[in-house]
Amino acid sequence: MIKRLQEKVGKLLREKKVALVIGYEMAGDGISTTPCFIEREDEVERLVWNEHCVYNLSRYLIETRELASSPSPKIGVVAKGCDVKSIIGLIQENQIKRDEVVIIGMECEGQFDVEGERQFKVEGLKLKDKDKDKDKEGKLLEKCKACEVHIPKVYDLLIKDDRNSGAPEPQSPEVNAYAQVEELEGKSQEERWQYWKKEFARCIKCYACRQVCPLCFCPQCIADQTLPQWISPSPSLKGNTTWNIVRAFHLAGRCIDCGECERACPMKIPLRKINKKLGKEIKEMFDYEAGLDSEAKPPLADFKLEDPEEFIR
Amino acid sequence: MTEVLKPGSSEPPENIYLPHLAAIKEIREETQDIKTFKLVFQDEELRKSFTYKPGQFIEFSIFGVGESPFCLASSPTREGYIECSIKKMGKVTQAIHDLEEGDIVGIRGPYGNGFPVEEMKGKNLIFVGGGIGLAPLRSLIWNVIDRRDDFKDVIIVYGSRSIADLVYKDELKQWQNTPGVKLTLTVDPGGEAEDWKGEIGFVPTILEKVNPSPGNSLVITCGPPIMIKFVLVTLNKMNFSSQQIITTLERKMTCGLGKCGRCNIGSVYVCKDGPVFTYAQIEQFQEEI
Amino acid sequence: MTEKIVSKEDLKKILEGLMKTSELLAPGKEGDLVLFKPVKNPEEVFFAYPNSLKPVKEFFFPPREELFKHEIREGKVGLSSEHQENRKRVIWGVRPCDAKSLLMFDKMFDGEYKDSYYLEKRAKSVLVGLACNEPLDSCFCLSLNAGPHAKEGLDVLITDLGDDSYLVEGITAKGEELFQGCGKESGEGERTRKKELEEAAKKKIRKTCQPPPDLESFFEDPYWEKVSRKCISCGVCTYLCPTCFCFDLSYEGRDCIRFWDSCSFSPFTKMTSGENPRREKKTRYRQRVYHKFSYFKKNFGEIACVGCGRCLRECPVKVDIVEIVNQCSKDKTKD
Amino acid sequence: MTESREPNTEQQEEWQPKIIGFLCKWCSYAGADLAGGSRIPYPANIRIIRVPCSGRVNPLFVLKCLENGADGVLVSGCHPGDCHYSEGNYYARRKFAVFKKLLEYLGVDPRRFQVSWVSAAEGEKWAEIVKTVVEEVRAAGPNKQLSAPVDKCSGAPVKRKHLKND
Repeated sequence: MIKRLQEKVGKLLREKKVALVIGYEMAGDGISTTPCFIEREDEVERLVWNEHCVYNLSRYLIETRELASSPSPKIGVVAKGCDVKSIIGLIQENQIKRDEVVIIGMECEGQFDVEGERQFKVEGLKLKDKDKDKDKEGKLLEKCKACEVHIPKVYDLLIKDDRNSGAPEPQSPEVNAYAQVEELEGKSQEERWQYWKKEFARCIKCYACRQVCPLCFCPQCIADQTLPQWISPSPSLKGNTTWNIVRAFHLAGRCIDCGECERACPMKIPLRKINKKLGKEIKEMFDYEAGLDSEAKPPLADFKLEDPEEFIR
Repeated sequence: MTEVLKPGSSEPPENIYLPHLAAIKEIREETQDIKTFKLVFQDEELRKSFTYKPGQFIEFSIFGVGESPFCLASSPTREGYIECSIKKMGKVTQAIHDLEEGDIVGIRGPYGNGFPVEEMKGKNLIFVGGGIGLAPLRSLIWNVIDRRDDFKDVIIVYGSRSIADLVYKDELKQWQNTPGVKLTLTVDPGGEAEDWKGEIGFVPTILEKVNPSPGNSLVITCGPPIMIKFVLVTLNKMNFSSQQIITTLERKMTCGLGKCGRCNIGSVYVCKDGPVFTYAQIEQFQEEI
Repeated sequence: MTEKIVSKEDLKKILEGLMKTSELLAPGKEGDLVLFKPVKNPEEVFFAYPNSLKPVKEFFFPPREELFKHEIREGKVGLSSEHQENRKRVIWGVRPCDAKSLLMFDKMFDGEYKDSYYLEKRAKSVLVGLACNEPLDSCFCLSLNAGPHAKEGLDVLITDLGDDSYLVEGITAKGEELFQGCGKESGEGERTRKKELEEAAKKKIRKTCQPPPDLESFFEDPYWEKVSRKCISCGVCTYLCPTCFCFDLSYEGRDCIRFWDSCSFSPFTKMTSGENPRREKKTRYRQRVYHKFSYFKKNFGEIACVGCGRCLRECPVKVDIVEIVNQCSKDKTKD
Repeated sequence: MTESREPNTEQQEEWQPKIIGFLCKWCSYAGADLAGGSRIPYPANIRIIRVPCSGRVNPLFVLKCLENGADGVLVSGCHPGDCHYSEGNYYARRKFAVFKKLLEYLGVDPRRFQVSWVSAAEGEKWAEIVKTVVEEVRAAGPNKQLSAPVDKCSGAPVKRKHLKND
């Protein structure tokens, strides 16, 4: 799979179909990967593909497009099924044009919880040992367990998994994608508040959640505005709560559940649980799912006469 | 490097973040969006003991809103008060413009190095200012006028976008009438009126016309970055060396104490090692100014 | 300097005692995170951790700190700065790298303008170090004049010798005081054991940080543009860095507060006029590298990095500052 | 403004809920006006902020109110189909449907954020809604979740009028 990826990317660069390809390369630790930017054909050997390619590289599309100096404005991006959803989101919101990107779709069996490293950071275990004694299922990222897009819905090139010959495996997950959300919904109001209060209290306002998010592209974030200062810049429970609510709400109907915010959060605030809840409500109320159709109107920029209004007096 | 305080060994030092209280004594409207505030410290002792150099700055606190650095526009030769000229730009400056006489603000400082007044003695001084950039120069100009015998000839070239944007209009007249001071005013083309007696043109052009001689002279310039850039070209043409050119730099100076970490240019902290630099020093910086 | 051997039981008793007489902070688990927390139960004190997620700087330079309040009382404006609690504070289980970082903070917060908030907290604190026997792959303290068993900045150092026995080495008087009247004298065998552990730990640290001596000459190199590309400009590396001290000041209601800020953020240097000397990501990343490896060294004689490796471990996109610093001279010659 | 201009109600007498109402100027504001003009009594616990349209209300406004000490927030606009701008209230309806679910999920008392449709002719309905909302918020008690009750300070500069005349 890696060989074919490298060949295809090499060809794209050689034929000047793209100015640059955003992909994955091995990180210094020899296990995890890190984003890389390939501009020359002789660099393609850096590209890798494995189960540690967690990053959603579409995050770099907007700023890379601005940097690309070559006559060909196209950017190639290595993308998993989930990442493609955010590319669709970016096209839908007029941040990039479809013909500006070459999507190198990857058939993906699921990414491993490299952040399970956290355990190794905590216990001092070596990642390699850790890898050995855990079965594949246990290592899968939470979002991958309920994945419906092992093969991206949209792509220009598809790199298929060598191990899967013939028809792709059935894409109906048995896992309930909303299990964690439903568990929390089942708790009392006070329990929920206590839960989130504790989580938000840890926030250090590093804004990694915002910075890593492919759909957080506002030139000036509302959190950085000073006239008026909507969100207190210092980390305190009050400001943290407001920030986390605003962040999630700005992504309502837009979040494609790549889970990057939660992965990036050094304090491990379960941000996906909030995004997921909003996704669930929007699906139920407005029958809309983000990242599927670049022509669709975003749900909060749309309405139907018969939208639910039981909550209104 | 100073000696590190050994834990447990010293008296608690004074609080460097706590501002002094000052009352607004007078507000003068210079232009549509620039006001000059005359401030008097609440503490009588401090009124006497507060000393500073032209070119230094203070941190101006609006309680409940924020704190921003402003250069001192008054001259230390005029005791008992300080003045700042402030343009309405953002959150803090807007709140400052809403103040009235008698309101209480906080002042920390003075900070920074200030102009090398001692070195200027016995020299011809050429002031080149643009817009609100005249504020720090004003401090020095009054200082020079008040100690007139210590300095040689004074040339002032000052310009702004339009007549309405000229600051210290009354004082400009006083400077003009001071012996040994030559003041040239200019406004950008289109900013003039029918009865305008000054020059029309950008500051660098007018400076070239005034054509000061570099012999035994120092140039002190302050204004928008684009003006400074072309003033330097002009001065270069007129054979001024980079040691003869002094300017003050602008950075976001949140603490004024060389600690908060945002005003540095390389290893130099503008708030502590500056804001006044000679152009010769600036040429040494790696980062662009 | 005294050395003694104490048992796990002894340590527990000491912790119990300290809980009563002072504010005791020690690493504890919070979910999957290891964080320093006030100790409520000595049993919860966590020993088997490589390092805490957040460095101990937060107890000297808190993420958010109230500096003073303004009040209107009887028709007058008053400023009040709350007196800090002067109760002794014991920070237990500090890793040597974090202790060293505080010496750099000392240089920063002392000096011409003395920061009383920092210095008061510093004066009332005792740092009980815990030697690192199991450094991580991402640790690189050895190449920065520190080490897994280094004593610099600590008041006392504890080494886990295994078998429930600990070697306690007093470094300062206030450190020794904590262990007065407990344990027994250390023997030759125990000292050898400690030496062995130290050597073994040092061997495990393979990562080295070797900034080129002429880092300044690469300032304008296109290298910075290249290596900063994947950086997402978040504040993780700076907030979790034990030597990063940048902050901002602001008013929140009556309080004037100081809080952490980061050179990675674009608004950090943005002036009201709209000018921003470090608008580009490249310039911000370069500032971080140069501040640590050049400017701080120029101003204070030392590289502002202790090799704790947090920025490597926690970076959301695995930007490796060590690799970037080490490579910059090689890359230059190649191009 | 550091001295609260109102007596400290929490200590001196029974606590009264403080509610902020964002009212669309075309319908609900006129409705409230009608209630006032017709002398229909309703509780004085609501402070009204007039907005051009319920669609103008950013959920951040609601959060900010709760953060700064409001015990409840009511957003009121035109009935569906009556919006002066044709469809502003339809967008508002979607937005607040989602926002309400989010607040509930986070454990914020649902009584603290309410939405209503009140037309310019519905003075009676307005009075009824305010009564109900006030009673519900009263039952919910003082907002201790999102607000920081310690310092009541608007963050305005120290003005001379706050000081004694000297």
